[in-house]
Amino acid sequence: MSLTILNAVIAVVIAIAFAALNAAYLVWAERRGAGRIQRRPGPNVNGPLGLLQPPADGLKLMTKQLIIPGGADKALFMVAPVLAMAPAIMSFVTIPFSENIVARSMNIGVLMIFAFASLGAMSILLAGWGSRNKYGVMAAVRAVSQNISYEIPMLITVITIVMMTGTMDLKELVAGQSGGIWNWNLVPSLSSPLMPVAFLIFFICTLAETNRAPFDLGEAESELVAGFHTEYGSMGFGLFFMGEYANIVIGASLITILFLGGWGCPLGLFPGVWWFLLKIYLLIFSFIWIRWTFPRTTIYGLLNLSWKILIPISLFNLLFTAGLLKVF
Amino acid sequence: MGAYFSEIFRGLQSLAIGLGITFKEFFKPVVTVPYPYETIKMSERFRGHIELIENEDGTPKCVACGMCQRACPSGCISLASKSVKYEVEVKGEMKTKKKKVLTTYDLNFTTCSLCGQCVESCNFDAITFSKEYNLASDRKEDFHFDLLNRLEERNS
Amino acid sequence: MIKDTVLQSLRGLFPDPEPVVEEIVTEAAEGDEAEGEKKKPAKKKKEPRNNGVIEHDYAQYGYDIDVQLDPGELLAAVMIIDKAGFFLESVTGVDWIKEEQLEVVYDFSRYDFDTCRVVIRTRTPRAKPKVPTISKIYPGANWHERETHDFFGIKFDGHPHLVPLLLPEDADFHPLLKDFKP
Amino acid sequence: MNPSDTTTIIGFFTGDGFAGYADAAAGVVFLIMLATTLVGGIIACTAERLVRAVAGLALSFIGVAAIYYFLNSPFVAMMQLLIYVGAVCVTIAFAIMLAAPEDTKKIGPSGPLSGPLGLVTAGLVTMGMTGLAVNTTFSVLPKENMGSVKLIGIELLTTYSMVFELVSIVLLIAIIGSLVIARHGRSK
Amino acid sequence: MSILNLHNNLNTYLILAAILFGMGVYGLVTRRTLVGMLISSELILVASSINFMAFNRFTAPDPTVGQIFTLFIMAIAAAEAAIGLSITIAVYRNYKSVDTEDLVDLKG
Amino acid sequence: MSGPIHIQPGETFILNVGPQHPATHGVLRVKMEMDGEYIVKAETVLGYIHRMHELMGENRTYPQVLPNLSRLDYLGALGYTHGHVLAVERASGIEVPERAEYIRVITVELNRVASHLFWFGAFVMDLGGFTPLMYAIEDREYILDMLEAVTGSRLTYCYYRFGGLYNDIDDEFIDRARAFIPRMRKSLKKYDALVTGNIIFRKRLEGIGPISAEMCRKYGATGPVARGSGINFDVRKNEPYSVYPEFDFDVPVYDECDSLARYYVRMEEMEQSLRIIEQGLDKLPEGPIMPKKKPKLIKPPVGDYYQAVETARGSFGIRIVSDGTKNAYRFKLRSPTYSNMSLFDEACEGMMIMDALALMGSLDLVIPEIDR
Repeated sequence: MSLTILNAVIAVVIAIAFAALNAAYLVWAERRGAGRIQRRPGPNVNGPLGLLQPPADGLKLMTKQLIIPGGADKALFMVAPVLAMAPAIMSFVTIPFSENIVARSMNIGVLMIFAFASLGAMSILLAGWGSRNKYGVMAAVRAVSQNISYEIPMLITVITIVMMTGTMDLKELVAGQSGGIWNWNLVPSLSSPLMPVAFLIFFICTLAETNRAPFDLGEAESELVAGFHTEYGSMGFGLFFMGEYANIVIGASLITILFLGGWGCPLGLFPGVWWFLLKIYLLIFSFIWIRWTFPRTTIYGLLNLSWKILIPISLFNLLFTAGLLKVF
Repeated sequence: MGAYFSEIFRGLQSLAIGLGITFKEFFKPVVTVPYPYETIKMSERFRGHIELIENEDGTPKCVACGMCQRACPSGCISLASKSVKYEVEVKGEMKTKKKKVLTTYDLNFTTCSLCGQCVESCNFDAITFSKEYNLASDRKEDFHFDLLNRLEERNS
Repeated sequence: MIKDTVLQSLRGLFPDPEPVVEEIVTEAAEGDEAEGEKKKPAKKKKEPRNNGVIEHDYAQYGYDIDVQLDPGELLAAVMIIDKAGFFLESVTGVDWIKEEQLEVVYDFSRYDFDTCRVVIRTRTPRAKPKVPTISKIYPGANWHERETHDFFGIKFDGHPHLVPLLLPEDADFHPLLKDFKP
Repeated sequence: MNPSDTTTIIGFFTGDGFAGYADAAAGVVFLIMLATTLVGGIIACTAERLVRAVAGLALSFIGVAAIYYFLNSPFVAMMQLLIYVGAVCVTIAFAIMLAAPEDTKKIGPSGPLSGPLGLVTAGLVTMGMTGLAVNTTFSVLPKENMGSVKLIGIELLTTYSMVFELVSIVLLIAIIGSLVIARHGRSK
Repeated sequence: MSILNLHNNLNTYLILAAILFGMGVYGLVTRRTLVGMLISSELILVASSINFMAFNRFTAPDPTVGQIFTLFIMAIAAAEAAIGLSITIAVYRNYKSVDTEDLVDLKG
Repeated sequence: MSGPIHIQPGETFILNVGPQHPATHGVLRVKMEMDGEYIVKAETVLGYIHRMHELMGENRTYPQVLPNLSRLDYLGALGYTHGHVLAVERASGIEVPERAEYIRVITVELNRVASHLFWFGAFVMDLGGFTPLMYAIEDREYILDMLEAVTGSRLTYCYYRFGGLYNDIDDEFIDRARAFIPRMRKSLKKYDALVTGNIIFRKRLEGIGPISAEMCRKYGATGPVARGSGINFDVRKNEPYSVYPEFDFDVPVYDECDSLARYYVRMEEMEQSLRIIEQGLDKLPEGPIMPKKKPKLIKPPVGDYYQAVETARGSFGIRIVSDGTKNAYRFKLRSPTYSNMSLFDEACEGMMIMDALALMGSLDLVIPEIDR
């Protein structure tokens, strides 16, 4: 018990480093990817391929003055970015990158990730409200209603998988999918023929939960300026940014673990951390790709999608799978 | 019910088409010019700010008639001249003639709207457009061009 | 032809017996054209134009019907225009400083292919310019009238929100008046 | 004295190497979380601005979740985060935004006496309960109860299945009821 | 007993719960707004949950009963929050205030 | 999703969209009274870049005003200059050589395509899609390069002169324009697949921001806004000017009245413009680009002249009241977006802010042109 807490502390430190590094270079990847899609080079001046751009940006953000708006609630204004970043880092603790590389393997790993992810809504609310900005408040309300309504189909889908595999331990989830692509949860099996649909639902929900385009209503820059972080500059903004990208990595990891066999090789050979990283970065690339292709949805379109399409289908999937599991 | 699913299906299909297009574009070469490292050549007719044209002997062609000054909508050209006497040989005998010589030709580029009416109004083809476009400064004074000076600098 | 029907009903606005109006009108129009051709300096013609309806040559002026009337008859004329299905193109003013008058010009046009441009003018004394608003009939006139008020200081009676639109909120000058000194 | 209290402050220095340090670290984390809970609670019940009170409540709940973790029940700890922080606190903050937009109005105590009165009441209750807790001898089991998700699941669906169903009905009614109440007076 | 070993002591949890309960009572007495009272009542609920959890770990023969009770409390608390807040919003719509002293329609 | 909503008093708040806001594409301010996400009332505040072009028109000689006209609408500048030169030519009776008119039409239509392209990109960006803007700009750059090679400028062309043109087009321009047409058609297909077919895009525009034909008439909306409301009105067809009667082109009209209809109208207009350019290049006559005899000083005879042209944004009218001197006595600019924007206040009532901004985007605003 006690040992694990010390472990966890060390793991948190590593997770912070990993999250920060990931955030920095995902921004770079995002900008390069967007550039390629839009037929421009993207950042390419600082260092080879612009690889020194993220540290430069980070340095700039850190050295800038933190401006707190006059009417803002100072305490909440300062707390919100931390609250955005901290849960994301905590979630890293339980993600197994390979059989051995995991900070704290828990038997309820899935639940833990969702528990910490649910704190994100609180940080958005506090940021929007604390900065005393109408755009911020509107964006916060939007983002929270979005987060809450997409948590439902996401959890239902996870329950389907948990029901199938009988475990909430992320490591066991991956272990159950080892041995080649045909063992992945993504592939429909006799007892779960709707798995690709579940994957699609989970993927869409991940996009929505991480506030990524086309569901980035919380920071809809063309109508709400910058949404809940309108008033944030310097490292406050930096933390939100890092939190967002850390959430993306967590989302991609979760998809990989739940559906794509984790660190397993598609061919069943040499499983390892590289496969895991390859899968999550491919997923992240697809996030970037989607972001730069589609326009943004409306708030009611978003809620309609969740309540009228995703939740019924995922519920049906749950019942259907439960029935089939009983039969087979 | 059928409509419900067909709408979902068609929606997903349209999204996939969009993704396909951006994916194809992903592998096409970039079309932008990395500006400060590479510049493009301006076209023949590019209208930059104006420059004086010189004669063969290096003096400006301008006769200081002031047409450009009058044509300018924003009044950004100001020129001054003095008259000098000079001798020409007409039918064997030397005659003294007066002629205006340009002493200053100032272009206040801060108010210039680059319409090109000055060049058009010039009957002596004495001014032309420069092809310069890398003009940037944080001081207003940098855009008060003394064209006569620039002409000399160009010649030297 | 919509032009004829509109012409008919607009002429009905003027109480004078028609031939008289016609006479004055053609005179004025001819005078205009004659002067244009001869390029006479416009010295003599400083009398305010008489009220009435002029039929213009579209190719030369760009509009077909030119109506001048008193501010009092404006609403009646605009209602005729509205009934005939015209849309409001613009409202603007002209400062006739020599005649001590301000003119408000309303442009109307049609959406269909029965082309007919109607210009309605009304004059008001420069000292106390006041014209009824047509924003009740054409809500689009709201902005145009505010703009005209900005530039010329013409008061539009009954306008719901006559505050500066293009000029600063506290502007008390009217830049398009000919005696405006910045 | 609690029998399970085997490691003493001296044990921290003389303890068997790394494990001792680890225990100490766990203790420090526990203290931090205790402080978080209490500070959050104080903010929650005294802050003048309601949003701050909710933030304090969330902070307190995070601390409580950590305490549940120390009580060998990570499952309940996660549920605490998921339900209390992720749902209840967010809902309350949401409602504050909807119902009390003029947040600048500070909310003081309801009367001149209510502050001291509240303090006295709360103090008495706390004192009483603390005294009760300290002075009662509990028959502490020698074995720690380890929280097991599987066991909870089995219990929920066997022994407590009736309660489980009732709770779900209560939740359903709560959802419908709150929808009905909140939509009242609004045609859209 | 070491200060670093508090987490292995039942009394720590009971006292913590008592303090949280006291805070909840204090808030309930002093708060003027419905939302504030709701927040305080959540504190009280969580205090009782801590007690359940603590007894579950240290004294109960059944390793799950306390946890299950806590889970039920959570569910009830969530329901209570939802209902309470919808009432708050309804009250706000009618009275334009959530101050308990303004809601005095029945007070002669 | 808009509909009648009962507003509780005291529940609304004022939201200032602009003067600096990503959706206003310039310094426009809309004071919105909001009930949550719904707009209860909107009031547009203009004048942040008002430059009094009309007074400048009175203080400058006719040729000197030419550069001003390009600065009204920097995206479709040639259309506005076209209006001005046509008005002055009408007033002073200057004949224009046929070649010059053809070149004017070709360049105006190119400019219209460029303007619509930029609108397309900016509109999709308003809806949150960033990439189509870049593709649109790529095509637009091609047009701008072409026009720059001819006119010497990229945005504020100042290319037309009274009676003709500043300079003639060359074979290179013609080749490039010919190459542009198939390229643009291909691009339009790409946009169709990438944007028009996209379900998110359609869901955001279908039925959003309805503007009835009657409302258009009352507010004097013209251009694609009117044509998206089922009004078959295009100055090029209704009051033909220049050499437009020589061309065979259609006016796209959609009856849906929503933002998607306005989008379709503009997208189809690009195709029609390409047709006009194609025909213009085929028919382009030889000859001078300036009339043989042209008055040295332009002094239109006394009178009141009006000229309407169809710019990229609608019917642009210019009224010149001449007193026979070299300056105009009154120089009135009737800008299309001014009328189009004036209906926004009424149209956006009861809409959600996202939809209202989509509606605003579909009006194709260029703020300098509203403010003049």
